[in-house]
Amino acid sequence: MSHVMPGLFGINFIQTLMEINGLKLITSNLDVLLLGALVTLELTALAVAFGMILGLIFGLAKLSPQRRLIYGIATFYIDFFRGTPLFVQILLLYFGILPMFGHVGDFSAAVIACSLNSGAYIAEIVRAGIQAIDKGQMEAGRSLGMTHGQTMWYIILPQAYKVVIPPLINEFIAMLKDTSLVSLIGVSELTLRGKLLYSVSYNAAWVWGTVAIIYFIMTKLLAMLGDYVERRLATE
Amino acid sequence: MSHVMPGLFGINFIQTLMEINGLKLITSNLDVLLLGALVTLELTALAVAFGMILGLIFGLAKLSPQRRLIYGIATFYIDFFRGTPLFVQILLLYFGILPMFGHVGDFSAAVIACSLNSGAYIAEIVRAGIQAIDKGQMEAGRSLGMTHGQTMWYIILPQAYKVVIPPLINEFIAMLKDTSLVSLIGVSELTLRGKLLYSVSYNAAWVWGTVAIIYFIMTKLLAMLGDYVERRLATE
Amino acid sequence: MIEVKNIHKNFGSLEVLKGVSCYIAPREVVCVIGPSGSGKSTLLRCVNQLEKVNSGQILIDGEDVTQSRVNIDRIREQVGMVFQHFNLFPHKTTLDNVTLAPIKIKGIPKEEAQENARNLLRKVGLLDKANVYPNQLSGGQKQRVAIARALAMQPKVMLFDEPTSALDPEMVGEVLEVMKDLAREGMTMMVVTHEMGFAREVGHRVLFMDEGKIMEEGSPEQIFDNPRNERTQSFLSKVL
Amino acid sequence: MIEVKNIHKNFGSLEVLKGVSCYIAPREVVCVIGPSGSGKSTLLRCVNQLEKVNSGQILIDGEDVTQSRVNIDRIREQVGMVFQHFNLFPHKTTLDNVTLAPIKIKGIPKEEAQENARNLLRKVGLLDKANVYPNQLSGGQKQRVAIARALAMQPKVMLFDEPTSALDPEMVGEVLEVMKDLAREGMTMMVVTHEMGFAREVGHRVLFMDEGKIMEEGSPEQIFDNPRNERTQSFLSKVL
Amino acid sequence: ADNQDQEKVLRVVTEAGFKPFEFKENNEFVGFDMDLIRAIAEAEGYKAEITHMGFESLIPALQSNKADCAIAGMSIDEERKKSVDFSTPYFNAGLIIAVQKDTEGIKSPDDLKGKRIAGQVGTIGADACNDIKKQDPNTTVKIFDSVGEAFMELEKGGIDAVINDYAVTYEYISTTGQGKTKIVGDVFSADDQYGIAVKKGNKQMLNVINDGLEKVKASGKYDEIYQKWIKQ
Ligand SMILES: Nc1ncnc2c1ncn2[C@@H]1O[C@H](COP(=O)(O)OP(=O)(O)OP(=O)(O)O)[C@@H](O)[C@H]1O
Ligand SMILES: Nc1ncnc2c1ncn2[C@@H]1O[C@H](COP(=O)(O)OP(=O)(O)OP(=O)(O)O)[C@@H](O)[C@H]1O
Ligand SMILES: N[C@@H](CCC(=O)O)C(=O)O
Ligand SMILES: [Mg+2]
Ligand SMILES: [Mg+2]
Repeated sequence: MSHVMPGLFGINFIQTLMEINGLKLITSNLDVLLLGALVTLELTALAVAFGMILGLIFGLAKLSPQRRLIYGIATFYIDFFRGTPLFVQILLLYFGILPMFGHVGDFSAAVIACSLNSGAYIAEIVRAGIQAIDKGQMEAGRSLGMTHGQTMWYIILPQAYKVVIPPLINEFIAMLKDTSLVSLIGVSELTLRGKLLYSVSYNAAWVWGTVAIIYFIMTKLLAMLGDYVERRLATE
Repeated sequence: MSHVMPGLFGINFIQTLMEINGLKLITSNLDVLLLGALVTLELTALAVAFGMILGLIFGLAKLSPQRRLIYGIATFYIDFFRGTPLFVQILLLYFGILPMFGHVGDFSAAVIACSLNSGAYIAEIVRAGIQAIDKGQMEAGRSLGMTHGQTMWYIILPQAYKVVIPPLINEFIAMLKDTSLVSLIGVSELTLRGKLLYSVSYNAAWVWGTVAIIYFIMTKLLAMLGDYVERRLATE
Repeated sequence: MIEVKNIHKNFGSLEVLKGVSCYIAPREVVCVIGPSGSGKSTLLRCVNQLEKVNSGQILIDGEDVTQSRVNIDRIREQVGMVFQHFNLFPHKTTLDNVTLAPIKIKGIPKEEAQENARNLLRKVGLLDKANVYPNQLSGGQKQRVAIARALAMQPKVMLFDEPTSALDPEMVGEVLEVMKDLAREGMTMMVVTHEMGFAREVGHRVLFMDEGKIMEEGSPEQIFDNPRNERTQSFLSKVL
Repeated sequence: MIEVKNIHKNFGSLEVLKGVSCYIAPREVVCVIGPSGSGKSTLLRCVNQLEKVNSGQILIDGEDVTQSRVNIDRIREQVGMVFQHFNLFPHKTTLDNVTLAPIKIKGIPKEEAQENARNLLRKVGLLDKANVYPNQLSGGQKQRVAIARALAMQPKVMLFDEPTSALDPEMVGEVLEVMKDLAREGMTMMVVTHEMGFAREVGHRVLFMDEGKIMEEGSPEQIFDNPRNERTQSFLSKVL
Repeated sequence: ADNQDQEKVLRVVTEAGFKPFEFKENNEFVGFDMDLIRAIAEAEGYKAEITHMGFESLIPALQSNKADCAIAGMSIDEERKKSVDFSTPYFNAGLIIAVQKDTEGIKSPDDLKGKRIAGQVGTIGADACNDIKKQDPNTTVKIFDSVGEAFMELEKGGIDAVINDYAVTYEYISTTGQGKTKIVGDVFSADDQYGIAVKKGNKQMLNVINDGLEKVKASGKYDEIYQKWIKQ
């Protein structure tokens, strides 16, 4: 590979692409990367699953400003995790906070950090989803004599879930990408595996290109799943 | 500081917080971190500014599916940059792609990567903003004899900008956090300065805690600005 | 039955009800008319406490519902409400719309609730739509289901807030027909409406509201044929 | 003036217009009535090409507007349209709503356009609202501005799509009054409406549409007093 | 950093988490390597401009012309020589094992089989970890961006040992790591030497560096720097 003529894009580009070493590098390490992609998916799924629980709790809390303490805690939680980079959250949690509670493994720590982060975003999704339901629904429920809680449970939430699912899938996609940051604490997911491959091959175009394509395929498939679900929900 | 009793959260926590070294570390390096925060802001502002140009172009392109080629390019651009981690985009661009075009400095590369990323998100914001305007507006414009372009320019865009500004501010906040990733290519912004401070002090709680707080303040101020603008727009 | 005593209601700095008093006797049908924004909906919503009043009293069967220790959910069971935009539960079938509250609140067994619901649906002429979702119903059908839903709680009084004004003209008749039946059966009703024909035919008494006050009240004949207040006159001249 | 020849229009697999033909002579006022979903709006929207027809011809002043080489923007200048929901431009004042198209399309100097606009606003009785934004207008006022806006392009024909059905009953009159004036001045008009009184008083001819076809047409007296088609009869019996 | 030379600029990349060789203090790059490269630059009439990058990105930065040379306590190693050229060695190094203070029974790399061990991405320490894992697949290897994170992981008990360059680990256990961690066993791969890397085939730059290094050694500046930073 030659970088003597950096200006000559075409030639360099073709040389880079044709480069047999790059191709070999990828084919002989694709299994390693794909296993990393599985770890990425697993981590994402866990984070979003726990995030949904957190999001439901804190999203509902954000809807009752009269309960000062709960509302305040929810506001702080949501604002903090939406207001700081996940990058920093992971390092702070893993090296700064979690050690105070004793030893927590890297994967568990990654799940905790990502869940907390995801929960904050999902809380906003839940809140917006509930608010998107016509106020008339709550009024109709209340006017029949149902309590706030009954109306929420039987009337609002069953409708809100349809509103919530599309942004939830977006959050899933966002989280899938964001898990790339747990490579910082040594979780062996796709990005860390890419980095390790890169650190021996120094072949940025091939390694990061391949990693990008794998992420792209995963997010594209998820987006397609999301579109399908959205269509199903729309026709229901 | 003692890590002998990892389970005793309270004691450790207080010890960590009281630790005079940590406080000293931060006070004597706060200026360095704050200057990094300025770099973060500058980078974010540039990225979102260029991103808005890209976003307007590609957002409009996404609204004309009849123009196959333009639509296809816009779709690919948006999907790729929204579908892969910025982490990977930065490394791929900086070490893989940009070198083919000759030398690009780290800050410029960071601006390019973040702008491209931001542009993809803003394109979706622009598209959604335009679609949020009542179809009747386009029909009214067309029925008066205005062309599609005239109606877009005089009628739709002046209304869409109000719809677009709140998510645009969110994108600004998201980008502010995401610029933490350009620490990977050596741009000396807040996160990199935190990382390097950390690598001599090994004091995760203090360093990352402080960095998180600085980010939090910046995003909070931006969010307040956003709320203010939103209120202004609403009463206008 | 219902006694409203000098209620005031503000939204922020906007005073929407400026001392409204009225009563509704058992088996009476009271129609409320008046220009847009005069506070008709707000009055109705105060009666079943969807809005809290700022001052004044509202007695339902002698109980002051504005007192906060009153269990308002139990009160609302006895006051049915029908909204302009129907507010059917879109994720439930017609039958489930009608049975939901009786089952969940009164704890009536499902079979019994469904039996009752079928009777009510038969009454509003929609028994054949029992297993259909609201989005498959026309506006008029939706509103008839909404009436059945409110009746399922066996309320002592029914409130209607412009029940026909979101309907295509063809469908207004069928809803008014159901309401007339109800009135004939002796239901106590408070009806905000723009349908002057209905008010004249069915109403025992008509209240004219403007700017947060009841400006005039009387029998339909008196209000429509001999309005005394000049606001009433100008309003009626535009509408009739 | 306008000649519609056997047009068909599908939305996907749904055939909405199933061969509609009609004409409108210069200075004629044609009212279109019919149940919801019968294709009235679609017919109007095809005339000024907001919808493309699948087959058939539409001649305006002899020119076939369905031919794609026709410059449709120039045609639309000559066909004014008034929508049910007004579609005023909310970010522009009343005056700017009216002057925008003449200035941008016809290149009329701003002062001249404003002068014309003021005359039109005077005509619809809203000169005092020239510098007000649409959200400060009532529904009836909005619709009158929308009419002025369409007239500002000096169209040869005006299309109205249920111009009063989104209005509070008090405001229907003022809009119909403006339309009556227009008709009296000899404007060619095609009006989809549920206001049978207006159709009877102002319309020269009434078309009754159902299921994508014109089922019956004739003078107002003939249609309203002696409908021959049984669909027309049943429709009118519900509405009148 | 972009503007081409009025004064000749030597674009240097490093991974500044490697005290005492390179780290940041008061927003300045300091340490043995930093003083050395500045001295070399000065001797050759250049001004050194230093930027930081992940260790795994240093060689790509040279290959993609983002820097003229890399100095980062980088060991001269056969694998790397395929991608870059190294200056004459400037420092004798070697790997060492660090463990928690109370850990017993670890004396050599062989004792690490089956244990949880860590190193920094792209370094020969990480290679050593991977070699151990190859011998015993039960070994858990964790790789961090910077060695500091590996030390933190050791402190909080997430791993049993860190394999890293002696001088750096020594610096750590005798400062922040004191009382919590310790060094065990002997230095291994003791023939290890640091070199300054340039893009492969960049003879001109390699000559500049080697020439400068010689001058700095001859002038006594090298010893001065050595005394200043390296404790024994
Ligand atoms: N939740 C609310 N917050 C603030 N203002 C409100 C609210 N609800 C009603 N209003 C205002 O109170 C006034 C009276 O409203 P209300 O709906 O009772 O009038 P109405 O007589 O029912 O009119 P309409 O015939 O249009 O339904 C209006 O000015 C309205 O804008
Ligand atoms: N853009 C569209 N896409 C799909 N279907 C449409 C569209 N516009 C109208 N339709 C359908 O075409 C049919 C006729 O609609 P149209 O609006 O012309 O009826 P209408 O006679 O004007 O009714 P209304 O009195 O309710 O306005 C309806 O079934 C409607 O759902
Ligand atoms: N000397 C080691 C480590 C260098 C470093 O971490 O900076 C290597 O070259 O692999
Ligand atoms: Mg009302
Ligand atoms: Mg229509």
